[in-house]
Amino acid sequence: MLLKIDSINSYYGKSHILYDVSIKVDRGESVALLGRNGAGKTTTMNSIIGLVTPKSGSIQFDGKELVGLKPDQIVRQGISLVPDTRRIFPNLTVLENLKISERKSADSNWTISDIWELFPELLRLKASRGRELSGGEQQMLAVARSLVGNHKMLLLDEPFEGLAPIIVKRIAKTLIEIQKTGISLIIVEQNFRMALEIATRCYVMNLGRIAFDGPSSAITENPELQKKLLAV
Amino acid sequence: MIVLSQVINGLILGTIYILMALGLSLIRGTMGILNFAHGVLFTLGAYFTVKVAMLTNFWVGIIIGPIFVGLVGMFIQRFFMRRLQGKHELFGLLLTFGMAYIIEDIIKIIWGVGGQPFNIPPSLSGFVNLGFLIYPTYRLFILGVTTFLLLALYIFLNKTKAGLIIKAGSRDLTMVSLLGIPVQKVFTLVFGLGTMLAGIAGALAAPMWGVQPTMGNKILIPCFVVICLGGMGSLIGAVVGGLIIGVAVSLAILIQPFFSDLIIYVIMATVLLVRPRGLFGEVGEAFE
Amino acid sequence: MNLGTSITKKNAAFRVGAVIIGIFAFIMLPTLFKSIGSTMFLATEIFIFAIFALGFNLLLGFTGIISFGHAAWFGLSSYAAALFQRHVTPDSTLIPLLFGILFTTLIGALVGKLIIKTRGIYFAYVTIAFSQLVLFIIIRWTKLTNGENGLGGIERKPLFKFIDIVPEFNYYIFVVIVFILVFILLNIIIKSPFGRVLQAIRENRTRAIFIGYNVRSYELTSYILSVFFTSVAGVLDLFLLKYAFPESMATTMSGEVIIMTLVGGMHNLTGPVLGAIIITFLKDFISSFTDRWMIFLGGIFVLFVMVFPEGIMGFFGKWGGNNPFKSLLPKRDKESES
Amino acid sequence: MSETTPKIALRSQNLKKHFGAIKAVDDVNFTLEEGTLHSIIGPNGAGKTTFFNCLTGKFPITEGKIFFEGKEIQNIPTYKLVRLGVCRSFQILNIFKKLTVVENVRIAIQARHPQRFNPFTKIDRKTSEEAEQILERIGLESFKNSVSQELSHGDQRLLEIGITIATAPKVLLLDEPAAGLSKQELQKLIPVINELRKTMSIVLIEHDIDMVLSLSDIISVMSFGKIIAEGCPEEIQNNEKVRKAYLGD
Amino acid sequence: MYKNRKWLSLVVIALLVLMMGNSAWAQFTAPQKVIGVVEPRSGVYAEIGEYGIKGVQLALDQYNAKGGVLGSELVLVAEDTQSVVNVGAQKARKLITERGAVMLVGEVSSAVAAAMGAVAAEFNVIYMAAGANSNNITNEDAKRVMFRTDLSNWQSNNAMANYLLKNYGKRWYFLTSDYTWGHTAYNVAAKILKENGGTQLANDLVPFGTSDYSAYLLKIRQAKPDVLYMSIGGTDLINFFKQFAGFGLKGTMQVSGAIMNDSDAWTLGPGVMTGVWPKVWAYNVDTPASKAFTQAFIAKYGVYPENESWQDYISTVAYIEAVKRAGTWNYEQVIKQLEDYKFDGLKSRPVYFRARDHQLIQEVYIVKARDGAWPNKQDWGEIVAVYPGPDVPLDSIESTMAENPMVLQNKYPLSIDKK
Repeated sequence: MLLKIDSINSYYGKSHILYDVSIKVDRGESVALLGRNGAGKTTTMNSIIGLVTPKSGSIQFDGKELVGLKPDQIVRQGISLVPDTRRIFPNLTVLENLKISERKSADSNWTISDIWELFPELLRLKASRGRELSGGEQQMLAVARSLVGNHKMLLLDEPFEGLAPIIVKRIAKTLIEIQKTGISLIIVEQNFRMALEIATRCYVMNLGRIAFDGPSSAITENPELQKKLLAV
Repeated sequence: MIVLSQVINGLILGTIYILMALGLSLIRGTMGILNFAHGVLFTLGAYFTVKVAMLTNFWVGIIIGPIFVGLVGMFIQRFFMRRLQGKHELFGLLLTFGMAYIIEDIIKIIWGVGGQPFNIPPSLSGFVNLGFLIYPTYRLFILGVTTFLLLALYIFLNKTKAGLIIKAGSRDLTMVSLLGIPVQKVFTLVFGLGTMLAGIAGALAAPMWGVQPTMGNKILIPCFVVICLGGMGSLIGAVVGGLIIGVAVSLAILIQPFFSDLIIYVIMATVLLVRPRGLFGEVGEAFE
Repeated sequence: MNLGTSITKKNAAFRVGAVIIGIFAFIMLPTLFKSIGSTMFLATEIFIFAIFALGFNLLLGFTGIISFGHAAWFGLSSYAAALFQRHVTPDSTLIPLLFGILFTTLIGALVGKLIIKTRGIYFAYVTIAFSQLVLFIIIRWTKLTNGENGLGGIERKPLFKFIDIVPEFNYYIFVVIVFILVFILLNIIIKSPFGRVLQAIRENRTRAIFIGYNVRSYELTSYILSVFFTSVAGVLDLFLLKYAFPESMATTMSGEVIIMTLVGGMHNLTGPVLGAIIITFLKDFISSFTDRWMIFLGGIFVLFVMVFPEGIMGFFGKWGGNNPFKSLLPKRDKESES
Repeated sequence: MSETTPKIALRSQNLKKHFGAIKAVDDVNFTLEEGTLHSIIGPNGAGKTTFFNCLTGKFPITEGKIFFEGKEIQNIPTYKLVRLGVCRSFQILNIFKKLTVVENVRIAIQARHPQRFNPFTKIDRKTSEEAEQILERIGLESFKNSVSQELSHGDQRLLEIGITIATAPKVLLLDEPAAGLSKQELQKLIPVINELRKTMSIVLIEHDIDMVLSLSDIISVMSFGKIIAEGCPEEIQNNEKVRKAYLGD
Repeated sequence: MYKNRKWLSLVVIALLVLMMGNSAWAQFTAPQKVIGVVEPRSGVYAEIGEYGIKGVQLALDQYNAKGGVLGSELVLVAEDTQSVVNVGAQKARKLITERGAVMLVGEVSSAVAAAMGAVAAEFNVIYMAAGANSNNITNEDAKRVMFRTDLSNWQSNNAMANYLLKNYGKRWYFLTSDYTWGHTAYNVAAKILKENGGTQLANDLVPFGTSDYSAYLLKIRQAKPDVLYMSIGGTDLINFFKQFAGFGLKGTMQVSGAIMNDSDAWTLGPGVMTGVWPKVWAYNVDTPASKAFTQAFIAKYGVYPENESWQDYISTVAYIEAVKRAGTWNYEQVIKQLEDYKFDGLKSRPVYFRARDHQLIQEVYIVKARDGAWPNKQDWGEIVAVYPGPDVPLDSIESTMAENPMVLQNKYPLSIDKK
């Protein structure tokens, strides 16, 4: 077991957002976290990465307790978040954006030249500043930036939001490749079809609680369940 | 000839401004704090240098003095400024204003309200014949030291990972921490670096200006002018702004001294009215 | 319904009570000050700075614009009034007073028009530049202004035949009355549709443009109003001190007014007043005890940042129901329409 | 579309906007007929939002002309455009977060008020009533006294539109109003838009292709700063170029 | 939140305690006679201010040891003027109205002194302006209650210019601080130079607060004057001299000027300090009274007195002696006793306050900076001359009626005269 979230309760100010959320992810597994807007998906991500500190419950990553650590300490344990707004540094070039997050570890071995192979369009834009990239290019760079950190697990928050369908397919393909190299993924999405193509297992959240968990196929093959859980 | 030597004077006056302005700009760019204690840290740099030099010699003083100032800066950041996160920018002003008061009085308590004699060391006094011009050695020394520091700073900011972190942090701090980088430690270092630059300026100025508890009070505002003129958060801007201000003041003294302290504000107002972001300023006001 | 009206009545009674207590407090304050070894002069100066801080805060707290050079207008108005009394109407106080305000507001409007297009921290810096320009013109124009030495020999004469502001206490009451008028006027302004737009600009400038406001002219008007109130404070200070001096327009003075506003709290009217009282009083009080007053005052600033991050009024605001000042606070969000 | 020439609400002629070497908007001729809902779709970075910014005067344009009801408007400042009747919503939420819901709308209505600039008046009853009417139209009347940053994401989106319509626009530019909305929230938004199109001409930028197809009278497709196709929903769906550049099938 | 409340109550309690302590103290001091010392204790002049306060304290101790004055014990209350006009005015007012000060003494800045003079006049309290040397104190800002102990600009520059003409060359280069004080100093010296057929090479106006003097130094270096005459003060003068030395100009010309505060000389230090300067008093003035004062001062404080100590001391003594002669604390009587009364000012000839403008008419010492190490920091120079000479009237170096037409008796007649 790589990540084990055990009934955490999180708050934004006074409002209770997460109620006893428990999630488990195995080494090398990719998991989708689905749900409507406001269901608590992003808060779950933020609780893992330390931007929100759960009031109760525990989060164990590779046997180490994460609750109470600061974001940078958590990231150094081997988890990386690809945020929904991508947060590319606009004043750094593509190369600099990668260099700043480059990190060696025993877990995997991604180098910047691997990135050029994975996303040839980034090589072409190597010297362009972050602010000059299009949305799709930014998303690729955001994923690439997490990869060169050589983490055990990537958290992807809405990786397909606002992207043209053609780019969505391109990114999805890459994510599947990444997972094959042994990195675990958690994908948070509203676009559940695409997320379930990548993930083997999924959790569906509703009103801050886990409403369903099971294999991806359980949802893709069951329109009733889709309607009930995701209000499609 | 006198015009030329006056231009060189201006450049040297400018270098002191540049060192101060860079520190201010670096701190504002990364942490969003306008450091009103920068002037008193300049004073502190001069005092540390004088005191260390008294115990040892000039060279040790001028190296150790600014490092002490950097340590003081790191202490302030570590124990006070960290509390400011997420608050209105003006609270930084309140804090640094208070710090300026405290440090000035601490200087008075430790070293007295009077001035400290401190002179140019024999090895740097006298003149150098440049062929077309005879010029005081110490001033050329300042020019050399500042040029070296500027190059070093340029390389640090653009070629090292620490530099990249500073630049990235000026735009998106949370993301920097999400890359596993301890942001607060970076802040402490940046504040230390910025204050050390003020300390260096103070150390270099100590043999030229009277070393008194209030010596730094007048230099802060011209330095604001420099970073504003050059454009907030631009290294090149601070350098060009400092040189423009230095040369303008020097030439005004030559032509019509009456205008020498007005001119920098006239220049600044004109530039900002034509180019509201300063000469090299970019949208977002961060450090690059 | 019943409950509602009784609360309103209670509130009204409380307000009347507060006003009476307030008037009593204003009259008693100098006596209180004297009993702790301070002067009516200081009490008067406190209210002058309160007017200054209120005027400044219209810009900072309600429009969201930072000016680092407001002292220029404070000082300029005292010089304008002083020179007018010296050279034009040596027997009057009222006319120089009005001239000082008018002249400064006019100059402020011209400068404002010129600089209002710069944004954010750049605006703050440009205001420094202009305040320094005003300062240096005053210092350098020695023939007219007596330069660094300042202008002495100003006399406070009765305003009209029947309003005598010459005795210290009368002048104190006069300043307090002006202060109350300014407070009421500002209260009207911030509650008017105009004032609401200023606050909307503070919250989201772009949006204000995109719903059809000429934001710049609102900002400019706010600036001019702010200069107006500042110049009122400036001329009052002149006739208190009977001396115009260059430090009154120095950046330290601009810094002090910012600090007063921050210490008190900047999103309401009571804050800057409290800040002015606290800072002006403490400065005088501490420096009577020790030469090293700066370390104490600086320490208080630092303590404020640590303990009261939203200023004193922000701190009291948090106490909710038990807040004794609550009914005096402008009810920005709840007042709406009733 | 009848035989009589339809009235044109908003038109751009050879509009260009360059950022240095990047041609964000390249020679765009765009015509909005009165009373229609005209959508613009296209991949990210195609220049849609920049085009909006040009239309509303947020950026000075590089070249070209913009007409509103036959008048050239490219040099008119934004706030005057709004008063003429061209108003936009934003992609990123752009409301007055610390003001109450009703104040958000009221301030927008007040922009049309002749007494708006007088610092010494009170807020009049009529403006407040009008504000409440608008809140009813967008279905937020029950939240009128809440501070707007406490609203849910979807309700904030609705408030954003409420502010926009409070300025009484003739032409409404909506920039991704559905971004980040759940299906449920979308169900609240679509009737509001359908209601609005009765009284004003609308330009809509949107990624939710189903929504675009169901709502639009005309769709333009932008790619690399140019309009590459224009037509009714069916035509666009079947257009080969569009499928390749955008839908990616 | 509870933590915050605790803080708040602590602050409130602390303030209350301070207030109570303060008012109790004020009551305690009420029956005594308070001498109010207004000196800068922060800001650039703080060091001078401290020496001034020491001088007053010494005078009061001496009188208290002899049983007080007219039966009252004298108490010193000092306030920090910060050398800022409105602060000074407030402190002066506070000393008079709340502490009941019968007399004020001190202040280095002329602007602040003038403002405090106006306050003193409002309350009819005598103010001894010790340390302010601008002409406005005895000219346009003169008050019937204000007496100036420091050298006037006329005295110092008259003496200095005459000395320089007699001992050094006639090609002078002027460097003048561009405000009223600097201009007056220049006018006095330049007039004497002109009258004696000297050449003025240049008069460079330096803005107040200039930090970089290289432009002037390069010009001066080219002009090679016999005398460089500087009407610059304070921090500006310090910066000038450090750069003067840095440019290697020290020793190439005779340097002199209108003023050199001791504290400025100390900041420069023995290596840099140079030139001849006018001085109101120095502890090595060789008269028995001067020596006695110096010894008493050293005995009490362990340091040598500075000339602000002398000014504040002699001002206090002059006032108290006048009170004793008048037999009353009434200000009108005391003013009458102070005017034109000759007394021992610890100088070689008796001094007096001129009745028409209340300037102390006195000798000026010309001091030459020592080349080598200083015996102690108060002794940075040796007295090389005294002006005016023994056979010349004492007021010959002070302003004439034409230069300063002030006649206080006409402008501010005493109320008893009016009746």
